[in-house]
Amino acid sequence: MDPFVTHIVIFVLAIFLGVELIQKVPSTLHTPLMSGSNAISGITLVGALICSFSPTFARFGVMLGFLAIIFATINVVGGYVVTNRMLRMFKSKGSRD
Amino acid sequence: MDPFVTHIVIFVLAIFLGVELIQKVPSTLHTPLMSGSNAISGITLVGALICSFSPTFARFGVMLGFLAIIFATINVVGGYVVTNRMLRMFKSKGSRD
Amino acid sequence: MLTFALTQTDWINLAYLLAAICFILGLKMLGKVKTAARGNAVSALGMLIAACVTFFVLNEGEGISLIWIFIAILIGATIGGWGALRVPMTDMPQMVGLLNGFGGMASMLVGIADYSLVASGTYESLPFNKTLAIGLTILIGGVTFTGSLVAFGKLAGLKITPTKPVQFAGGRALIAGLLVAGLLLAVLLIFKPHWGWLIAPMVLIALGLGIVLVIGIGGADMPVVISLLNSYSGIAASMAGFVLRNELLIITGALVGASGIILTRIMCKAMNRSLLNVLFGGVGGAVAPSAGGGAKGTHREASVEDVGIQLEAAGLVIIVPGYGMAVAQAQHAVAELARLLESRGITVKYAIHPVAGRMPGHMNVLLAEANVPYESMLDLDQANAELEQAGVALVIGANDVTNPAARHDKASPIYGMPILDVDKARSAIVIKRSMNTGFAGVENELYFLPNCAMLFGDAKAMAQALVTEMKTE
Amino acid sequence: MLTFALTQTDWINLAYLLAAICFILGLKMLGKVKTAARGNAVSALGMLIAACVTFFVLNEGEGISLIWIFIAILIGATIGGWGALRVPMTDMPQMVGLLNGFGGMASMLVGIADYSLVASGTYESLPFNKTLAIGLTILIGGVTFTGSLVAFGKLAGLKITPTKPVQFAGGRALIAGLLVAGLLLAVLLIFKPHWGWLIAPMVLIALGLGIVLVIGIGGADMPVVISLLNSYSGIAASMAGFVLRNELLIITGALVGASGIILTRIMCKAMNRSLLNVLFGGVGGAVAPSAGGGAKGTHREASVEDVGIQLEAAGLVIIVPGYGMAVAQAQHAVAELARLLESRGITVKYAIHPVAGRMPGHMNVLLAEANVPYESMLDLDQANAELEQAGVALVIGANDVTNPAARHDKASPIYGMPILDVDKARSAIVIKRSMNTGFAGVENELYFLPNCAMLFGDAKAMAQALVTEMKTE
Ligand SMILES: NC(=O)c1ccc[n+]([C@@H]2O[C@H](COP(=O)([O-])OP(=O)(O)OC[C@H]3O[C@@H](n4cnc5c(N)ncnc54)[C@H](OP(=O)(O)O)[C@@H]3O)[C@@H](O)[C@H]2O)c1
Ligand SMILES: NC(=O)c1ccc[n+]([C@@H]2O[C@H](COP(=O)([O-])OP(=O)(O)OC[C@H]3O[C@@H](n4cnc5c(N)ncnc54)[C@H](OP(=O)(O)O)[C@@H]3O)[C@@H](O)[C@H]2O)c1
Repeated sequence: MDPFVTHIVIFVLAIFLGVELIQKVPSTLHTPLMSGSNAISGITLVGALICSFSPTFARFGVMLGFLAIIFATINVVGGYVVTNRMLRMFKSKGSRD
Repeated sequence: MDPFVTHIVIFVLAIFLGVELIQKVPSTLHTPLMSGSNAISGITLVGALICSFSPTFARFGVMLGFLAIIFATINVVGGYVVTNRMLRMFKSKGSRD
Repeated sequence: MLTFALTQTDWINLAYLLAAICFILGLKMLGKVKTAARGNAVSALGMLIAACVTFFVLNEGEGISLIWIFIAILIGATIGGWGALRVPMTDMPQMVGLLNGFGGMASMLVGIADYSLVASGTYESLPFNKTLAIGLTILIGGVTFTGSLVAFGKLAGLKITPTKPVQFAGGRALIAGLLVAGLLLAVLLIFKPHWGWLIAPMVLIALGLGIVLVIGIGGADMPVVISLLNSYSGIAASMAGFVLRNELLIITGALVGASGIILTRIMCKAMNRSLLNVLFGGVGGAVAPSAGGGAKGTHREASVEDVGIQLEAAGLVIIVPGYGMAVAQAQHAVAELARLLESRGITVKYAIHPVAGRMPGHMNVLLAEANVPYESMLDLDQANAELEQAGVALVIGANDVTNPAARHDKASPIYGMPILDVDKARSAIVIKRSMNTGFAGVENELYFLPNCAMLFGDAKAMAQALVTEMKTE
Repeated sequence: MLTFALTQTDWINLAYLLAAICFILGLKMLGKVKTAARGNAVSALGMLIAACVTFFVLNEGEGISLIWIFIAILIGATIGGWGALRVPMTDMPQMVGLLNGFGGMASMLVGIADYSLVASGTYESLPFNKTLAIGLTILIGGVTFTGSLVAFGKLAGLKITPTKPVQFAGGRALIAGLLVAGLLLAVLLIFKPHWGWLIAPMVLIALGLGIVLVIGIGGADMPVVISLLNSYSGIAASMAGFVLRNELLIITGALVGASGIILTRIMCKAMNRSLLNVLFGGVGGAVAPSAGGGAKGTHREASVEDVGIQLEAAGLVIIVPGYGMAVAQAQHAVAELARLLESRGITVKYAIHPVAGRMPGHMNVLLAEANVPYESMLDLDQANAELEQAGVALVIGANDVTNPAARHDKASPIYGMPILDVDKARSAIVIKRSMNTGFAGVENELYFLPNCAMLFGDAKAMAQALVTEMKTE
């Protein structure tokens, strides 16, 4: 059975969830949140990995997968480090409530 | 392929969504909300319908399905009507913001 | 060439998705006053879509004929619709409890039916996740059914279900035992899917568990219990979805299950209780008349004439209704009194405590029934801001929600609950039948304050007496 | 007998679910100050799980060897990590833009790679949903890539990407044309899945579209644009999930896509703009020096000594930082000035407008870098409550966020934006280089008020001059 419709269901649920998750964010956090969720969108790394190791061997496709891994990893690693640096700034000083 | 794990995924997403949907409900709405979501849980009516019309004919199972339809329909129809009656009370008078 | 392959099943599933979206939007809208009525309609639309679409699934099967299905739906719709239209507003909580029980029963039956439908001798190959789901559907559905029935009975005042918490030696052990036994049977069914005889004891245990779980809880806590059981019935429907491999049931059941738990928590918080305390605290119910007020001081009694005079002299009267007004069905008489006062230029407002009465929104529903305009109902914060300016705070059948001990007496069981500051009004008048305590079973310090006077009697009778008194003046 | 059948794929999918849960919790936690740092860690954990688990999928394939994969990861991690550690705090927005572009590029490559991997002559049987997903992945990924690069260039001040909105005749028609052409090609691919040559023009159109979409938007609006493109890159990842039939990608991409749109809307609201106005309004950028202040009245200039004396006489000084402070990198000098004042018994607080600077939280990040304690940063409401008591409001490189016209001048482009009421302080001192306008390109009424004085010069130089002045006194 083609799981397409089930995947649509999953997609719709995740969209609704994404909309509900983010509400009333203090403006201080806008940029870290943007950067943090940008890191998450680097999940496409998983797709790049799968492509690079596809059972059907095709030189061109695998090379693209290889490139995709590099780009996605930059996004993931850079994204998390940058976000962490920003958030550490707020954290290191004083108390917060 | 057994869709079990996919169904678990769907279940988890819906749980998270359910948690996020309900937040800061004014106490006036507690009872209508309870009753309205009770009506929604009558969705088991769909399950009852499917059972009653299962391709495998088994007298006992189908009779149970028949009973299940009755119970579920009471829940669904009663639930929506009751909720609607409660909400109409608030609605009919004055303005609200 | 183009494999534009959406099968009929695909289309049905897309329609189911549409129904699920209706439920999501409906639930969200039900949480806001402005959109609640529309939200209920959206969710009902989803249910309609879901039911209609299912008939397309059916044309492949050959179970009982469509005629019988329609008859079943007709029976259910008639009973449900008739009951829902006939029930008085004040009986809403038990009605919701009853309906919820039926939903749980339906899920349980679906679980059993599906098991018995695999009768073609293929039990042995039942995958573990299907037997697991069948077991959970039966257990949760059964608990929901009897639990809701007991809650219904307690609220409706049936003899066999005393409103008092019925607690007996070994009660908790019994609960634990039943729970463990039920789960064991469910696990056994996974390993021995062909042992059909396991179903019967599983059903009995679930039904028994529902009874013992709820019978030990006080009648006044039933709204919270019903909310919790509502969450259970959602989970039961979700499990039935796992049994039938139906995504709509899984999603919708999970939505109700999760949002129900959140609502339950919100309701507990409003009463300043924990869910555990509600479930196992054995609090509340028809509290036995306590020793009276002597212990704390003396109270002052007022006559109907006294009260009439005081009301007429007040610029602002704030009415504080409580459970007693509901019991006495006094809302219409109270509203009439208010209109009479207003016609004499006195401002009248109502202070609605979130947990006054026995269900959330109880007072709002009653007063709305008596045509009290929405604008004159103050919530807790608004009321406390205005109470200090009030000439008279007229407490009608409310007790715990006005007890100043909640503010300062750490030993009091209601310590920490936000209350209506009736004691800060110029004078307070309390209408109730005696010095008996309310739901929490504690003395009310208010009654012994110098600015408080008691008017003893049934809430409805007293409100009517005040109306007559003012008219004849 | 017991078909306890969880395949390896099932376990992998359960692990993927765990990763998705980490992302959900992480996103939620990132929205609250208290939990934001932990939220980022939770989400990083999810990514680690996802990546590790994927290697189990791989042992079935026979693509490029694991070694090459590890090399690719190493290259990416080195570049990403090195860049992220090296970039100065003030360049964060462009860094995020760049990273986001890479994510979009990766998704686009995944789409192309998957298409070219079906090279075994089975194109004809590609189901429509797969070709559809491939087309959308390429289009959205491509737009994200070049759009983010242009945004990066504008923020980094690269020559080829002028910060001014570059608008030309037929610009919108070009956008519409490219969009339609791209979608047509995607539809064509559905019907002719074996027409591999369609991919190349699709890629080119997507890349072109990204450029023309963003080049017409002013440099100062880039944070909003990046937030929007971040949402796009989520959708692109989700589409790649449809291509690969991977639930984790679908879920995670959709989460980012949806939350990104919400965040974008929140950011637009804080600037009192609509998203459409940001995308097509052509507002902002390096605003050409306007006619100067003559039109509105005369301003008063102050010397460093004047200002020093005023500051020392004030009981409470509120510093209002803006974009100019960021440009001049004056935060350390400002913080030093504040500490100096505090050592003389003067209370110093910072009033942070939500859209001061060029990215949300810009000022918070800069001041935190200069070790300003979190407690002395006031948000808009707190600041406006305290500004009336302030002896001196010291505006450093801020302009629009202090313009009283936003409160009353309906003709002003910033009308309706909540502002810091600097004009209500006893006296206001503004440090900037000239009478030039700020981001919105409008005159600031504040400068012509009698209680306002200008101190012209670079923000950093002036802050240092004030420090020297006060030390030498
Ligand atoms: N709203 C909810 O969702 C909910 C749910 C569960 C529990 N509760 C609890 O219920 C309590 C509600 O507080 P409350 O102040 O509304 O009620 P209460 O504290 O229970 O007091 C009600 C009072 O009404 C009097 N009364 C009873 N019948 C009457 C009649 N016919 N005429 C006149 N008076 C009559 C009783 O005194 P006499 O016997 O002297 O007449 C009693 O003291 C709180 O403790 C709350 O936590 C609320
Ligand atoms: N925060 C965000 O997310 C965001 C995003 C997009 C747009 N915006 C917009 O950006 C604006 C932000 O307001 P703002 O008050 O912070 O900034 P602004 O209105 O743009 O004004 C900045 C001022 O700083 C001065 N300046 C520039 N370089 C300087 C230097 N080296 N030393 C001293 N002064 C210098 C400039 O005047 P001189 O040239 O005379 O020195 C200019 O008037 C708002 O309109 C907002 O809507 C914000």
